[in-house]
Amino acid sequence: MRRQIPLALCFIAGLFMAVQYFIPHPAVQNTYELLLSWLQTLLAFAFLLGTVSLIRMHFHKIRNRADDRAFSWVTLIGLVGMIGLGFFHPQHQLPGSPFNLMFLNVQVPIEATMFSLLAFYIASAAFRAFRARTLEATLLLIAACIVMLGRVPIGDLIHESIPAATQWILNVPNLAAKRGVMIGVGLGMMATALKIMLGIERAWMGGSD
Amino acid sequence: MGTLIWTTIGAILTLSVYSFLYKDNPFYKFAEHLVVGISAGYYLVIYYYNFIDPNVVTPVFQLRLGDQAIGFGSGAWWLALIPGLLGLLLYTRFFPRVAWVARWSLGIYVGGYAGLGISPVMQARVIEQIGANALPLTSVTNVLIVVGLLGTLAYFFFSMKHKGILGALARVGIVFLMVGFGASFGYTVMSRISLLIGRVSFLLHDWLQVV
Amino acid sequence: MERTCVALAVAALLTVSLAGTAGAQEAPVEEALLDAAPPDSVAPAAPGALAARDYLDSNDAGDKIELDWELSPDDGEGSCDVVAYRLWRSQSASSPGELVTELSPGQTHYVDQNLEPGAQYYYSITAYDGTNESAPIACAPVSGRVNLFQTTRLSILVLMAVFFALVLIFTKLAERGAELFVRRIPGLNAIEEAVGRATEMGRPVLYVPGIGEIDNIMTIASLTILSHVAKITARYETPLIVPTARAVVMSAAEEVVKQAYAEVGQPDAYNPDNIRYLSDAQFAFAGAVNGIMLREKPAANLYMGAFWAESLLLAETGFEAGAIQVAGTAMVSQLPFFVTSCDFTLMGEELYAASAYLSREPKLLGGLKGSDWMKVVTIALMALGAILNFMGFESFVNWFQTQ
Amino acid sequence: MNVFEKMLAIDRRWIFLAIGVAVILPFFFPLGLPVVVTPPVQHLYDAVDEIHPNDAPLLLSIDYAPATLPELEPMAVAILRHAFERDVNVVVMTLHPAGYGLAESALLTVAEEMGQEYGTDYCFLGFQPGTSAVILGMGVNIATVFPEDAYGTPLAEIPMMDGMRNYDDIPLVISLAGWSAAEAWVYYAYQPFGQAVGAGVTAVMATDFYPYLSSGQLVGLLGGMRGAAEYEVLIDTLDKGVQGMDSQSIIHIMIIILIVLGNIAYFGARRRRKLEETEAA
Repeated sequence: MRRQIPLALCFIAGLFMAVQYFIPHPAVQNTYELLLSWLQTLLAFAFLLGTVSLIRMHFHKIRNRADDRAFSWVTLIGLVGMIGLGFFHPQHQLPGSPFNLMFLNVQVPIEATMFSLLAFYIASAAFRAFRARTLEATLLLIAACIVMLGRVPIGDLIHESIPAATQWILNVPNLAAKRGVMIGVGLGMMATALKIMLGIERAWMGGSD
Repeated sequence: MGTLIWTTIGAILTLSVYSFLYKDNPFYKFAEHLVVGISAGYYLVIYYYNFIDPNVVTPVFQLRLGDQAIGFGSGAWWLALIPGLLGLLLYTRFFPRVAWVARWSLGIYVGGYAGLGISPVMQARVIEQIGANALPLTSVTNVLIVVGLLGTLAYFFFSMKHKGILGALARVGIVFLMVGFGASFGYTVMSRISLLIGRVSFLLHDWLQVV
Repeated sequence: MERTCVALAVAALLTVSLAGTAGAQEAPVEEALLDAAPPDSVAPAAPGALAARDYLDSNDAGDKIELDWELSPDDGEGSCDVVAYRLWRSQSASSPGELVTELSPGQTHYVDQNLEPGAQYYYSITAYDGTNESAPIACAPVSGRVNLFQTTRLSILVLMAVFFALVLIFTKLAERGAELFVRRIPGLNAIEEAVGRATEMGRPVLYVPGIGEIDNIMTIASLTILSHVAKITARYETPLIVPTARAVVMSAAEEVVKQAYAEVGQPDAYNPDNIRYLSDAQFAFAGAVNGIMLREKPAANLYMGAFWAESLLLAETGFEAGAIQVAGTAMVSQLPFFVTSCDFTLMGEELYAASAYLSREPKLLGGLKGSDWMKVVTIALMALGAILNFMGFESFVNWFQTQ
Repeated sequence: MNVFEKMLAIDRRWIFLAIGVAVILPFFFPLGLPVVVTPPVQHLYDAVDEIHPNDAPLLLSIDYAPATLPELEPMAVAILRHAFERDVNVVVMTLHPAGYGLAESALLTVAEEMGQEYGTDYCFLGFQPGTSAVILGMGVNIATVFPEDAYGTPLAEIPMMDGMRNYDDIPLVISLAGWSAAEAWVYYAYQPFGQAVGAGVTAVMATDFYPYLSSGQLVGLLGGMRGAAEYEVLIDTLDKGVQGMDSQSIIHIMIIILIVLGNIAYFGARRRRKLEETEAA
């Protein structure tokens, strides 16, 4: 009851989704679209679940008087405010609506800036990690340097063959390696997917009973 | 004026995040906690209006599924109850005694996506690779690609110890892998820096308007 | 004939350029042609034979019809006044039905879409000069056939059958208790050393299961590894922090860890507050994890699962915080960053291999062995394809060009 | 602790500082490092250059989101400048929900700068959800997908859009995207309708697009900020792209120097340690 039903549902849903790929018949395709919309809806509900846990966690911190509980307030206020703007402001998606302004001027800048931290980290990583300790490490280092040079105008100035070398590295060794990894990864994914459908791999159910 | 205020807010938050490069500090903490809250709220609204509302709420309250494609005859509004129900089941996990019921929805979700993945993965990652790698060994390039591919696959072959020919091949594979990694690393630098340039130009051009 | 046509074309271009210089709005060539051509009451000659057939030999839902026709003698030559072909569609032979679309001169092909599968359609086409329409050219009624199997995807089905057969055979063998050899994956020792180190230093272990959803295969593999790690930390009574970016992953992780702690007889050591949902937003999540690294100072950071651009953000901050780091992902694009910035990395398939290996459940090894031998099959197919291509039989490789 | 060990132990915040400076300086003192134009960019430029002025318009699909704006907006600006410079009509649309504001601002800024008139020289269709469906639909009839422009004016009432039916009236489509939209244009506009398509994508995506170039499915390609820079060189109005390339060049070189220094320090320190060990023994 507690494990059989979910496993059965898992198998049926999986089997249908795998098979529909080969059947262009509208009855099947429409059912597929319906099921897909269900999965997306489930995702949305699951997201709501996350928000609930988020709220619980921060309430916890505030109740337990954690040192940085002030920041928990920041999170909660941001969350509630955004929901308010979204649901109680008509046409919240329109450009210029408070909801959209908050998105564009608070969320986007912070996320974009966090993303751009990578520019600094990629440099520090290169400095400390690119050591010609072994043959492999040396090759990695050399490939990286050539490609870096080949990407910028100054590379062409240093030597006109650098861009060509860059393309070659990308199109031959890089391609071969990527394809190898892709095939292996692909097989691993399919095997795991099959095991999930057959209920051999049930980590997603968690443990207990 | 309004825009200036908004830009200033964006700029202050931008600087707060960059302050993390020096060390963790209250400004960063503020930005970090703020974006967690804001983004949660944002996605909640977006998900509701894009999935829950059209797939559950609207059809159920109007007692019909509009032009929503349905396998077994249109107008079956009650079908919209199913995703709603499955969605609500997820919340049983807050009630330990019935928590296991959440697995029903989870089963459909995990199984559905597992099945959905299989065929496209087989197509994109295996079948098309076979087509692309069926290369006659007539040029140095082809030989290198084939050797590199064999080596990489050998490296990922777990059924035997890496000794003898397999060991040698695996060694070749690791070499190709490392060159590939180096290339992608160097290749990514540019786009990461572009992001930084974007932020800097936001600060100097859009906000301070000094350039 | 030819000459007049050229003249008209020139006149047309003139009007266009004039219109352009005169700053008038866009003047379509057709209209220009009209201006140039003496307005007549003579309809253009009808286009040549119209042929309609089921699109893709209906390897589709049968809702598309493909049409071909021959140009009207007055298109581009003759009286040179065809400005459009009008395509008509009807459910009955008697009426011309509705206008499907107008097509520019010189076109001889069109695919009509969103039709009712299996229904009979009567198509006819006319040449149009802006005022007069030629006599319609009709063709035999046609209908789109609904198909039950997409033949262009046969190769996928066949290889899937082969692969799954292999997996199931090895799984059965394992169940029968056959000894399946799988070489130990080096990364596993690294994981255990990292956890051990954290224990010595009396600091927590951080386990990030990626930012993939629970439906992501890497996330599933990561959960299996998590349960292994949880058992070790439970034994050593080392705190285990698991930040997640997905609610469902969090609840699964809770179950897994709770279970693991129970199994090694340390149910009380399990602390639910350490399994956290941070944020679905990629960089909000990364930012929050960075915060944990610097504030709770874990001594071992394990990144296992699906990672995107945040990989380097985490790994570099972790290094700065002085943690020993082990990563594992099948995200090809992120491997370079983990490989360079972590102490050890499970590359690509090793992630799945590790999870199968660790679960100690022989059944799970079936998938690993199946994948291994499928690699051999794949290589054989490539070699065969190469040889056949070389000898000029391309049909074999083309069979793999699916849609 | 000798010089090598000091180098190894350097606080990485100095590196961060150096990167920051290297990015900011070119904004004030552009180096104007020469940018060599590569064939893919040249081809796209030529394709735009062949469009008749004040005739069938260029369709520019601005499909980028805020995250990829820095790489792709300079492309949009350069292409728009080029088109308007030659009095080529331009229709702008977007397939990305977050692209609406970005596309609009890029278009209006350049149009104003070049003194173009809405409705006769350019037009903004706005956003339509459903990428592939939109592209396919426009191949049959644009007016069914975009009955009116972004501001609610029926297409028939917009002079330059009047009489536009489908891709037969569009000499060239260019998609600027940091996601699969550019591919969608190839699959759903080029494949079924033979529509000429060009693309501008992020530097990371660029390599995946080279196959489309060689197979002729794309007329031209702009890859990342460098693509934009090359286009700016072609229309000789240097802007953010070229400016960005200065920072790019400096930082790329800087990182390489860092790697070299890092290795010198590493081996220096190691040699020193070896020596000490031998002395100890």
